[in-house]
Amino acid sequence: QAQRNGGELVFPVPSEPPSYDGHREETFGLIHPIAPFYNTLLRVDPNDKGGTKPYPSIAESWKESDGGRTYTFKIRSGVKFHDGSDLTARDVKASYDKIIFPAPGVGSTRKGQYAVVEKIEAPDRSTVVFRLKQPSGSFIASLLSPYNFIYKADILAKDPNWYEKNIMGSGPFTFVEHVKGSHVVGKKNANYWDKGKPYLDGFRAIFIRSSAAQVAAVRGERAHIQFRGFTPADRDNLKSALGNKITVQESAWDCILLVAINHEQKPFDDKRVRRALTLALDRHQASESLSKIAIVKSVAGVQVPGTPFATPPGELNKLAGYWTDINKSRAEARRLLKEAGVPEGFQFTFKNRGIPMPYEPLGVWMIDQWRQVGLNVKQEVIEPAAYFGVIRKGDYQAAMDFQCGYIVEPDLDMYKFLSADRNPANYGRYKDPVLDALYDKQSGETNVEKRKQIIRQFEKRLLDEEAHYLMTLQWHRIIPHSSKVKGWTVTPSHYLNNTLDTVWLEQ
Amino acid sequence: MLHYIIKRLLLMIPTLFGVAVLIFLLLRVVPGDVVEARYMSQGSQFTSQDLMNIERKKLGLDQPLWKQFTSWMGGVLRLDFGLSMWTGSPITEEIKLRFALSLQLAVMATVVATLLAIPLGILAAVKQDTWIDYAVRVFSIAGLAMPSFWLGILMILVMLIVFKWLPPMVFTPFWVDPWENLAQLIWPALAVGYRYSAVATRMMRSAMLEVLREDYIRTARAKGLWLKLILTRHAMKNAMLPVLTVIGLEFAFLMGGLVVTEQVFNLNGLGMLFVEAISQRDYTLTQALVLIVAAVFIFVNFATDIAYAWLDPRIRYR
Amino acid sequence: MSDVLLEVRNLVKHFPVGGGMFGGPVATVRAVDDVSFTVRRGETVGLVGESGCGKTTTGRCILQLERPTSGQILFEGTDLITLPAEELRVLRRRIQVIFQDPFSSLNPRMTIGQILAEPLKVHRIIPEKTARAEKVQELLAQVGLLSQHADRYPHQLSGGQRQRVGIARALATEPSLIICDEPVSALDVSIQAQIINLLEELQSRLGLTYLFIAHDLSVVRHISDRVVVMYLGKIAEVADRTALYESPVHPYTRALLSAVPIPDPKLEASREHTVLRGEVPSPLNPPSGCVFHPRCPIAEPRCSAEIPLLREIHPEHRGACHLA
Amino acid sequence: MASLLEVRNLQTSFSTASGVVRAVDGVSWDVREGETVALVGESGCGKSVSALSVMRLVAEPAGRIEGGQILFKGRDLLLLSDEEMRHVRGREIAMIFQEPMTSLNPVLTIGRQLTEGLEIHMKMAREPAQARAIELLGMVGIPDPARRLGQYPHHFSGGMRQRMMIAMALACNPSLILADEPTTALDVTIQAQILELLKDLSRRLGVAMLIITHNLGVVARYADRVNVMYAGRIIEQASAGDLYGDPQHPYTLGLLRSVPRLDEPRRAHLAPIEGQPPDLTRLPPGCAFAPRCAFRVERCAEAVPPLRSLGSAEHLTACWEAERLVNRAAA
Amino acid sequence: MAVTKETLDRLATPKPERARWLQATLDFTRQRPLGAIGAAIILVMAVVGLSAEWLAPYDALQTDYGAMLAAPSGAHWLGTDAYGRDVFSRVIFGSRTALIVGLGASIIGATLGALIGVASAFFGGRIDLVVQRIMDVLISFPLIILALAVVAILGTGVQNVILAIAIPMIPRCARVVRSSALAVREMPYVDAARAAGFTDARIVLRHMLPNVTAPYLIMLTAFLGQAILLEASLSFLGLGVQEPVAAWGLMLRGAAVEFAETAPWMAIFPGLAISLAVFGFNLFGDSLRDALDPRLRTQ
Ligand SMILES: Nc1ncnc2c1ncn2[C@@H]1O[C@H](COP(=O)(O)OP(=O)(O)OP(=O)(O)O)[C@@H](O)[C@H]1O
Ligand SMILES: Nc1ncnc2c1ncn2[C@@H]1O[C@H](COP(=O)(O)OP(=O)(O)OP(=O)(O)O)[C@@H](O)[C@H]1O
Ligand SMILES: [Mg+2]
Ligand SMILES: [Mg+2]
Repeated sequence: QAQRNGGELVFPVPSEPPSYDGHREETFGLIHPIAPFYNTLLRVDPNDKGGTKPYPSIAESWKESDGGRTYTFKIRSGVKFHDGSDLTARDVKASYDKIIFPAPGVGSTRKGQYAVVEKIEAPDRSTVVFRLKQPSGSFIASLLSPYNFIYKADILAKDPNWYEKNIMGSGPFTFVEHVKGSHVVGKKNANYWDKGKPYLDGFRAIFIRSSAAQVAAVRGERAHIQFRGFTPADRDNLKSALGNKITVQESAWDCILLVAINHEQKPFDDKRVRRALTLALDRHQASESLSKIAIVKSVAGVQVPGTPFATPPGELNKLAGYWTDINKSRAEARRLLKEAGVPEGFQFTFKNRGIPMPYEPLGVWMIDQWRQVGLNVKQEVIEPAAYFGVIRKGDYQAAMDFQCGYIVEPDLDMYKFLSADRNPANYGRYKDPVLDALYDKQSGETNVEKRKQIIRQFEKRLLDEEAHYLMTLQWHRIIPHSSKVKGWTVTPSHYLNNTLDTVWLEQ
Repeated sequence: MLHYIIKRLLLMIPTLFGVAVLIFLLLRVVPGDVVEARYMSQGSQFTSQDLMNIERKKLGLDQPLWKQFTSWMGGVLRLDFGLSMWTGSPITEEIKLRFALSLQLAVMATVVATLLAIPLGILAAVKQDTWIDYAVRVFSIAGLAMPSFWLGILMILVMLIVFKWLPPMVFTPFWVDPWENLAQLIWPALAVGYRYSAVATRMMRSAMLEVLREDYIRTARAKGLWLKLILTRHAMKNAMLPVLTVIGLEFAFLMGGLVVTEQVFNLNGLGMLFVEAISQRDYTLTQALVLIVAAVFIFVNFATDIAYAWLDPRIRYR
Repeated sequence: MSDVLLEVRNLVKHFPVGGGMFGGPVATVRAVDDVSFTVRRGETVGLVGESGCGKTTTGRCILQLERPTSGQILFEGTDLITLPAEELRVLRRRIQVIFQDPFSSLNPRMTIGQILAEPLKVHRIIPEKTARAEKVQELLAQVGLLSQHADRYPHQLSGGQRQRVGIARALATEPSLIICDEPVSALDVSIQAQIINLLEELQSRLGLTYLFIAHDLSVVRHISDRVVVMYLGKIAEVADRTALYESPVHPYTRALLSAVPIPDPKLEASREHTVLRGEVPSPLNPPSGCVFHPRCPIAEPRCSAEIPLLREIHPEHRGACHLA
Repeated sequence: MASLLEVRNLQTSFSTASGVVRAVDGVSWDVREGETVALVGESGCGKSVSALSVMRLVAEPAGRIEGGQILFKGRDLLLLSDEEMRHVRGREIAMIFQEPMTSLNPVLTIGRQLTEGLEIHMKMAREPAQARAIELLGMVGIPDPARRLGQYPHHFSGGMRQRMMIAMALACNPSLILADEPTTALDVTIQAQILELLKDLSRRLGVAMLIITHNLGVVARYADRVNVMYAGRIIEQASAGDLYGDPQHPYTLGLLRSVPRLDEPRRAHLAPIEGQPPDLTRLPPGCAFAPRCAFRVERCAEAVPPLRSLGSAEHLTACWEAERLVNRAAA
Repeated sequence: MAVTKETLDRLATPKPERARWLQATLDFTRQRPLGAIGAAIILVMAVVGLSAEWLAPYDALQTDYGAMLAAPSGAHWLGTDAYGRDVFSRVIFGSRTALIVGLGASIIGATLGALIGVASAFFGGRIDLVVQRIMDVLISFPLIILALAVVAILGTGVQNVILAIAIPMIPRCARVVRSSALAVREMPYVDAARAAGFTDARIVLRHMLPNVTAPYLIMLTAFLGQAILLEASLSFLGLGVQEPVAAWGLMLRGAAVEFAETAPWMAIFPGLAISLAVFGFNLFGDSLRDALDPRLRTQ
């Protein structure tokens, strides 16, 4: 089918970008309306449903040398910024320097992700070299980050914060307007380097907080798509209202709610108690029932199911809490609790974050599950903005935690579980050198099969033997969109694939 | 009279100052700040304490409280509300469109409420203790009793199923397309106006009942005036006074308090902005909003008092 | 009978009106303007005048319910104004009050018994409960009420009965002075006489002293030994009852007396009526000179310029008129 | 002289939470052309309700005129339609109320309140109505009347407001004015001014007047004839001279005796009427005054005494023992 | 002042006679049928709330994933919600939450407000001025912000929701009570108490406070309805009572909106319950106000 040129893509965005600076922000509210104005060095293949395949963007090609310690990128020529100037290696270097080596007193949100980078060089207009301190299996993946817009070096030199309030990129669309509290409009960049693209004349991102109104917008055919995701109920409603005018794309979502268990509080310092907590959960049943009302679905380990490093279901079901026989599982949970001296009807507080979807249904579900092994759990819901402050202080017994990535990559996904002294975002407050060692080992392992094995060991230790953290269900991304929208593929991350250069509208 | 106005205007200052102090302190007591809200709410693993400190410094949050307060107050005195901590852009810019929407909705709801309340209130009072009175009272109390979000949900459902109507996505200001604009706001205005008319109808009824028992109404009847004339000329003006107060108070409430209605009807008004600002711990924006809404409240109160004085010569005399 | 129980010296009470936090007072009501008189032990002094002339305010100043702007109030030689709060509280049992409105002067939430017992308890006059109940019965009997009235609430009594309760409450603390602020004005004509008789009887039995405030000149004549006539915050005339009613020296007193209609058509037909001109001026801005001059039938030019002093015109008969 | 207004056996009652109040219970009286008749009695005896019944302004639905006739110029007002009655009010019969403070509408100007009656009843245009209003204000002695038209009631003192009420009542040249305690709320000196004014106007314009009051002195000074009411009934009816000179009902007598009088030497003690006024919802079966009466005999508690004449047809009394009373007084 | 006078005799009279209250109830029913309907609704709600355990066919928390979103049927009279919980049982248990929050918030709000109002009126002068300014500040403070702040500082949970709702009520009640108390302060019986040499505390507590019962009660009933509504609104915004507690507002949120089309019973019944309860309180409060305010009496 031939791509059609023209048309304006209209999509609601559930939140508004705080600023325009991708290097600084950490929200899809920036990606959805702003990413189309920019390019990144590399990108994820827009047709890869797994959302992991590197794909050229500003960099035409790249090669690895020096035993994985040097990466050389060939920068595309003929790329122009919207102001007409050329985009060269200098701009790439300047952008990444801003991210990785910010001047003192200048903050960088993602500095920590690139700790392995030693320095960046731009020997000529079309070459950029990244030198690493040691080889890293995930380095290329980290360059796929949709946030790392390439900015203009001259502008950054003058004012490193200029991009917070201004937009000037090289992307397929140019910025038209942003009406606060209403919308952002972009129009086709006629001089886009990727000839023939974009197909759209423009796009209009409309900020709509209420999910009901987002659904209504799609239903009323006033918007084509919402890129974050709808609930199963919304999907069904849309489908039944609009029939085949609606196309549904679904994917496992690289986000998961976890339960952090405070190892510093009794009786949760006892791994039997923690195991009982995970054993009590009937994940398979929940996968079936909760997926009807919430944006969760697959039973998952530390990797998004269906991705290269994920544990196959048969293996996964051997872990505590993943057994298919829930009665056996619950009996074991009761036994463990009894053994640990936890009385029947033991009461504790579960802290949850005040966000309805999917925190609330999962909270309700878990409390109910725990009740069935004789635990009396009170839920305390904390206002979202205050939440992580509270949890980080360790002021809780068990609490909902959250992990979300822009790309499925074991290094990124498992970093969360490293000992508390290595990672402050480990709210469970445990130290487990064995686990840390496994992490490091898999990270340095370049053989895929071997790496998988190590990851399995890591998973078993984390979720079963020690039960440091509990996994709930993997999120499930559901994008019911107008059937007119073509050239867009769902990926496990709602941060990815939003440049819109490949998207076109059918008549 | 002038003296009275000046006095009332001056009395607004300590109240507004109190509001400013209260919101300022309240926000600092609430756990979490804008930096935490921004960097920790996405669950990022890589946010360093370092980064947060740099960001706090940028926003002046590292300053002692009194310094933050005085510099904020200094700006406010120059009518400069500063920059939003969340977006970094001027607060006036953030608020502009939403203020217009909230104001318009408040005005429309007030019109709806007044048009309902005055005739119904008079009718119920004149027909006191008949089925008409009961019907009016039940109608108005039902308005009070129905949570506006529920009413909104029901309204939208009915509209959706019966008329295939959906709430529009963006607010079209009146000056851009009046027709579209009215079509958009009329439903929330009805939903809110109905609830709001309930208070006003009851007030109108009881004020009217009271006035109808006044001696001067008996005098008017003894003069041989028609009932219509007695109601419109003698009773209504007197009964309007307390109703005016209620309408004023409600109007002020509508300016910042329609969070739920805005959510249901997908309106980007001040109410939602409020919730957003506070959940983002956008101190400056929240402070500005509170101050603006409080100022509207106080000003409307003041305006009703002036209108009161204008309607009631006894007060005007002061 | 000549020792002075209460002496009011140069009492002034101004009320600020308008203004407020920043504005300051806009105007002052000169409610009581330099008033002096004495009340002797055992006598009844009548205080008459038209509405708003400051009678009640004078009474309230004496009772210390209002802080006088200046002046002295000597009760048995002690100045009540400068008395420390606690001493004043103790002294208060000696000066009691009966109000005009018998209903609103009784707490609707308390039974008659409670109302009467409360001062006995607070002032520790009778600390013991049963004895107090007996005393309440005694008080009720004294004012002509029955013992079962003790359990009633004020609204269950008639106006006359309520006023009797008011009197009984005043008597409870065994006062020597009672300020009666229009105690019979709100009562029906047929009841007025009952209350007046009761007051008189109690006076003779208990040796009470009354300051009797009223606007009904006939009632005042009946009950008072001496009479003070007020006009617009000032004293117009003070005299013995007989002297005042038979030979008033102030034109205002004369007009007042002639304005009182007498229930006898024949007499009325033959009586000459001096009807005053004009309205009662506002105490917010009283006329210059003699405050009465705009309405006075015999006013002269100097009346509008000079303030007449209250001077002794006959022995024990003082008037504030240039022309008396 | 012909009767202008004749009230026959009027009965008005109110239904209240504590029972039916027979506020006016079979009352008959009349007002002849040009004369001043007084209605006296204690608070709550039904004076105001009588007057309001004539105007048909009794507060509905609680209050109801149960029976009787109100003949005004020969027409029974109780049989008129609402619209016809409206033409009587203000035009033929005007009323002045007790409370000058609350009986004027605080938010309308004096001029507005004065002219609206003229506009409605006399079909006057604005200009002539204004002129007439100025004339009326001048007539009742308000200085600078033209300027006063634009003012509001609160600019007026109590006495001036009552004058304004009188001006309003006189506006359409009514033939009868019902004045319900027109001076009770006023000071003695102002009361005298107002009553003189009323008397003077009624004499000059030949308007008949019903004065309602509880002040026996006022009655003595201004009334031609007097009706004394007690608990909803007329208990004595006479010319002013007869009533004061020769009271025939123990209540009238008691009333006259109980008030201290300036014209008489001071008595050591007043002679009060003992007891309390009756509760209108629980009236005794016989004479309502019986429980307080010194002349009470058995019959008093059994049957209501009718109004009857002891000789003079103009002097009626409702007492079984009137003869004994008269004789004793004579003795 | 006249308002309080007759009002109070009605309230003040503990009639010793038998079944006096029965008579009063009958009178009230006859004279104010709407008020009686309101009272009946409240009564039903109270009974239901108190005996929820016995009345409800299911435990309010019991989930049944096999019967998710089931339409009303013999087994579930009002259907089930997204977790398969019985809507009928949850509505019944919800009335308890509503009563606790409503009563708790309105009693705290009205009582504190009344105390502040009376004290402020009695002491007058500078104290009054300062207290009034503080009340002004609280009143002009957007209600939702106060609630948000309380919840954000203290966290959610029933007690905190009660507080969040009660605090904005305090200044409103204080104002109303103060204006009545100002009138009471001018009553001669208060003067009589002062003239008798009673202490300030005694005058405030014994003579003034009992005489502002009428406005207090009126505010209390008005607040009750408002509190229930506010609680529902807060829950709707996610700031009120939290899952899995059975509360009406909560039941209307999230899934109820999402499934409004396919499972409308989830939104309709709790919404009706709220409306009915608030309706009852308002009807009753209105009639109470009329009954307590002599100016509005029919007769
Ligand atoms: N608290 C107050 N504030 C302002 N003015 C007051 C106050 N109390 C009294 N006044 C004014 O003081 C003047 C005297 O009042 P006061 O009550 O003493 O008069 P009175 O002689 O008792 O009148 P009445 O016969 O009507 O009771 C009046 O003009 C009144 O308006
Ligand atoms: N609207 C009403 N509802 C119930 N009862 C009423 C009403 N109006 C008057 N009454 C009763 O009717 C009786 C007569 O009242 P009315 O007003 O005629 O008395 P009055 O003689 O004018 O007394 P006053 O001298 O106090 O004015 C009273 O007992 C009163 O309680
Ligand atoms: Mg007085
Ligand atoms: Mg009357």
